[in-house]
Amino acid sequence: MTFRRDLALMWGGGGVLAPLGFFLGATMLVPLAMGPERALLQSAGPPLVWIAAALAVLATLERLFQADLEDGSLEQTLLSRAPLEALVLAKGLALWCAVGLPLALAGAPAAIALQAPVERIGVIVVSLGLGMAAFIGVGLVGAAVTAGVKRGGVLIALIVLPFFAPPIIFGSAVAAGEQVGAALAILTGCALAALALGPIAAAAALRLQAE
Amino acid sequence: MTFRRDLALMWGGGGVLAPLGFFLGATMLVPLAMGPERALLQSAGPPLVWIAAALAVLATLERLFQADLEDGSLEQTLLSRAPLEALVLAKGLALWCAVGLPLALAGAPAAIALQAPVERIGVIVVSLGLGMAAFIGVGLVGAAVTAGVKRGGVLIALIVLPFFAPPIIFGSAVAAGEQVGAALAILTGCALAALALGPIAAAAALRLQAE
Amino acid sequence: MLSYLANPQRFMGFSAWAAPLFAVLAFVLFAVGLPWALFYSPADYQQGETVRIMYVHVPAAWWAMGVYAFMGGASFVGLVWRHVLADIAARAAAPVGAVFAGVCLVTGSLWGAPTWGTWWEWDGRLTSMLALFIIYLGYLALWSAVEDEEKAARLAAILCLVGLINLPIIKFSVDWWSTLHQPASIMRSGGSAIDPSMMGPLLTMAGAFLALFGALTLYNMRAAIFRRRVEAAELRGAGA
Amino acid sequence: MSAARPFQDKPALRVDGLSIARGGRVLFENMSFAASAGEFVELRGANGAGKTSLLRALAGFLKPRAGRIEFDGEDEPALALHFIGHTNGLKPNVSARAHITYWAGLFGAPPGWDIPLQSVGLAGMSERLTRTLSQGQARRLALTRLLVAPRKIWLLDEPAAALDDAGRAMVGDLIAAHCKQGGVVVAAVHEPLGPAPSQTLTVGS
Amino acid sequence: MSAARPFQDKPALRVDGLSIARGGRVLFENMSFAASAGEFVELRGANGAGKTSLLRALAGFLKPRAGRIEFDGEDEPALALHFIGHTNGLKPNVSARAHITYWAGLFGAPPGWDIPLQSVGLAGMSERLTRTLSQGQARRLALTRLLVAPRKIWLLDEPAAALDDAGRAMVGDLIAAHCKQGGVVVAAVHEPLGPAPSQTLTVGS
Ligand code: HEM
Ligand SMILES: Nc1ncnc2c1ncn2[C@@H]1O[C@H](COP(=O)(O)OP(=O)(O)OP(=O)(O)O)[C@@H](O)[C@H]1O
Ligand SMILES: Nc1ncnc2c1ncn2[C@@H]1O[C@H](COP(=O)(O)OP(=O)(O)OP(=O)(O)O)[C@@H](O)[C@H]1O
Ligand SMILES: [Mg+2]
Ligand SMILES: [Mg+2]
Repeated sequence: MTFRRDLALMWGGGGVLAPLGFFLGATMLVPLAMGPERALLQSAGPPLVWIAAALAVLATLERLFQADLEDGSLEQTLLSRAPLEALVLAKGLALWCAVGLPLALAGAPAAIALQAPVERIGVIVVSLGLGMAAFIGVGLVGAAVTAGVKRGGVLIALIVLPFFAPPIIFGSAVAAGEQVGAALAILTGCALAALALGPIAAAAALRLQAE
Repeated sequence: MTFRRDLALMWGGGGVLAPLGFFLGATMLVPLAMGPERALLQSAGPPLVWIAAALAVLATLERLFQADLEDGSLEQTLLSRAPLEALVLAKGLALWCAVGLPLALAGAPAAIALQAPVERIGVIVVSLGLGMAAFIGVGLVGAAVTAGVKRGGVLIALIVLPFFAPPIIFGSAVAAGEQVGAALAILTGCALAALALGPIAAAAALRLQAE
Repeated sequence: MLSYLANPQRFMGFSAWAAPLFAVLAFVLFAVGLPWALFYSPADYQQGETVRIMYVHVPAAWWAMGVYAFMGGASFVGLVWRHVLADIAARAAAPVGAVFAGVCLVTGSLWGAPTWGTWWEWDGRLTSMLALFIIYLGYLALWSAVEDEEKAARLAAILCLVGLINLPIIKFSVDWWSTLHQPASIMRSGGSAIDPSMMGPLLTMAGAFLALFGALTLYNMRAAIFRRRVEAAELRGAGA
Repeated sequence: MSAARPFQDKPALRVDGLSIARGGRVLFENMSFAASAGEFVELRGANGAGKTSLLRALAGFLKPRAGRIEFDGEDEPALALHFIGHTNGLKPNVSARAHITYWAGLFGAPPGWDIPLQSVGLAGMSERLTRTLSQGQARRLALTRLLVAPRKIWLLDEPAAALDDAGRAMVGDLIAAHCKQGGVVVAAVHEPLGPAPSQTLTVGS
Repeated sequence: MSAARPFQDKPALRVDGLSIARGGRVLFENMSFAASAGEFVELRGANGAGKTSLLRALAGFLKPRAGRIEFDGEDEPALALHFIGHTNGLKPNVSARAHITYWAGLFGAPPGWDIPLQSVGLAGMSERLTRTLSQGQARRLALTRLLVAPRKIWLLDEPAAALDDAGRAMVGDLIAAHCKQGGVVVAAVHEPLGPAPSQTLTVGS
């Protein structure tokens, strides 16, 4: 399992840094757009870290399985000895390691740049890590369902964003320092549910995509 | 010229709706993350429309020329009777029609959702349209320069974002209702300069990419 | 002069003595300028001792822009006349310029903490300087991301020329935006508005930074030329 | 003898009344054939006749309109076959060696397996990113999948596409060796591959 | 007569001391040849020998390490040639007809040109999205570029890849007809295409 996961990590590693650049760029643009008013940044900033993170994940999803479908490597995956669910989960975990974790860590400087209080950085990073797992679990399904589709991009956004809402709401609560304990618990729940159910649904969808 | 432009429009039209979904999704997430506080939204919202637009463009850039490079259609473009600069400009204009214009129009509902005053919607849409042109002009260069590169995504973000800063600063000024006339003039300048110089630089870069 | 040096062979001969010369010059100027600036120049009547940061901050800011302008020139020559040495020069200068830009940002924000009461503000000049720093990083990243060196040189040159547009923005940002950062007081039309007793150490430090730039760039170029020679020899070996 | 022909005793592939449609157009109807251990089935047919579609149906990727496909003696047919399609299934920025190790994990290579680059004429290329391979070299790399883990049934879609004469001969030898071991090969080709097929099916009307 | 051979009087392609390297390895050195109007030059060579690299250098996509390539009588060589590479240059979600009209604009089709789907055996497929074409059908569509706008020099990289027998014959006929009109064809092939080449170059050592 770990073996396969690491493989998938290398495999899926094509665009690891892209979302990171996207995320940091996005958070850099925020103060530019909002102007230098400190008070405004202080209240609006931390939630924006969450939005930037969600968008960074969203931007990686479109090509997640589409590339595999086009270049014929999806076919090979279907002939694997391992169940497809496990392979998809491995891909999700690889994505979390390659994109989710760096983004969560990058959340620390981003939150500071957006004027979040320093003592809250720890929980923000942890909550981002959990939230990324939830985003990825849901995102796998969206990516799988739209893999062969002509206008995949919008579709993914439409399918996936409603499910992104709960983690964003509770994650922003953490970032804003409200009811941190409860929100973290709910985030953990979201992450576990998404990672448990997402790969099953995504694998079912992928089996139909090979034509 | 128009003929070719329309062709390019259809051609480049593969992922037209994707950035739109991305943009609307992003603006939908903002109130979720920031909570329903009206005052906060009112001051933070309109600039965020700009950030969402910039990110939506950024997300389309990575595959803009990379796809052409991989599937061999870039080679054909190089053998064309029309100068490459014109073809790249046409691609940029097509991108503006397919992505920039819809995003600018979508800026109206987005700005309303984010509590911008209704009488300012008109200028916001116009300024977004100009800003998108500037983003696209610069984005063409970033996309062309990184087309053959392994980790294109981050590189594009890194290269392009410093140039996105001026339109965002002045665009947000328009959205916030400050010095609208001057900011619009500067935005127009940015857009014209980017569309005039971007294709030249991008074409020079593309010529090198066919290996 | 330039066309004389355009021959790599002659360039190696020239740089063999010019690089150490610049290094010595930089050393001497720093040895004179640093104590002068830090101990023997007057404290500002408004800012007190913190003004001494200026002697690092301002030269770093000037040469961060100056180096970029140099790279712009070299890139142009490399693109138009296909000159390898110009490509190498632009590449060799970039890390030096990036460090200068970084020094300007760091000293600026160290200076800002006591005088403005904040490490960082999103003001026009600070933002455009940050943009310059990021452009440097993007330039270096692009160069290392493209495997084929010749292609990398051309692509990076294109990017560099496009980035030139940022220089006037930095220079005039203080006039265009109403900002925290003070407007030009030294290099401005109508003469300098700075106390002459500060001018001496400032110019010495500026000279020191320039000499440092010259030395580092020449050493970088020599290293790049040596590496290319080795690779060319290997290629010839593989072909035979 | 049985060590040399590990697949020999099991029965193989049977197709019954197969009918396939693509995009609302029926490609062929009521196709039936069977192949037992050691057989090499050649698929012929004009461009667009449906060879690729048939192979994809056999691999389980495409649902036929009607008919049955049976892999006798295998509960999970997908685990008993290798499929080489028109696309090579390569990632441009990944090395040849990394591809092969990945496939080894995917298909369950036996312990003690070896990176088979030598056998496909790619010796010394294990660290090359696949985007720097020539067309024929990439095809050869894709063919290593057949060698990484032994599987009984090989479904090959123009396996010798882009290969030079030596490469075609190599593919022919691979097929002959596999059949000799009791494997089954179904290959779509436009030109004969070398080993004499035990049956030739013409797809399409 | 001169109407039938519009390219006849102009001289054609000359290569002098060409040397090409990829990824730090020299593929070949000091290659020289010339082709005049009406010639069909066949490129042979093993996989990875450098046929594709040579064709790309001729097309101007790849900068040679040394040597000269001259298109006599043409100021702008890129405007005098057609290039068919290993990749077909097709967008999956665009129809065949849209591709052809795009190419017509790109290459400057003469007035009164016609969509040449019939001549490549794709009659009735003009509205099909190219992702629904079979491999051979996609190759045929790519070949229509040769017919949309007349250009003197054709650089073809395994033009008959994935084509059936009828398709190979069609490619042979296209080449023969083009040479007869005074065009120049340089084609990399692994198997002879039909028309007898006027010269055969072997690439690589
Ligand atoms: C991170 C923050 C800062 C950045 C990025 C920055 C950037 C720059 C740049 C680019 C210049 C060169 C301008 C030119 O030559 O036109 C400059 C000059 C200067 N800076 Fe800063 N600066 C920062 C903070 C500060 C602070 C806090 C002070 C003092 C309170 C300061 C005082 C000066 C002075 C006196 C000059 C010389 C102006 C002239 O005569 O041209 N800077 N700075
Ligand atoms: N997704 C699809 N939608 C509609 N029609 C399709 C689709 N895929 C393939 N077809 C059509 O089905 C037919 C069979 O295609 P297939 O790829 O099986 O042919 P083939 O025999 O492999 O041809 P080739 O020799 O060119 O590879 C073709 O006419 C093709 O146009
Ligand atoms: N970008 C690259 N970097 C390094 N090496 C490369 C690159 N592209 C091609 N090569 C190598 O150059 C050689 C020639 O490649 P080329 O594609 O020209 O061969 P070819 O004769 O067309 O082969 P085939 O018959 O397989 O198509 C091959 O050995 C290939 O591995
Ligand atoms: Mg086929
Ligand atoms: Mg080739």
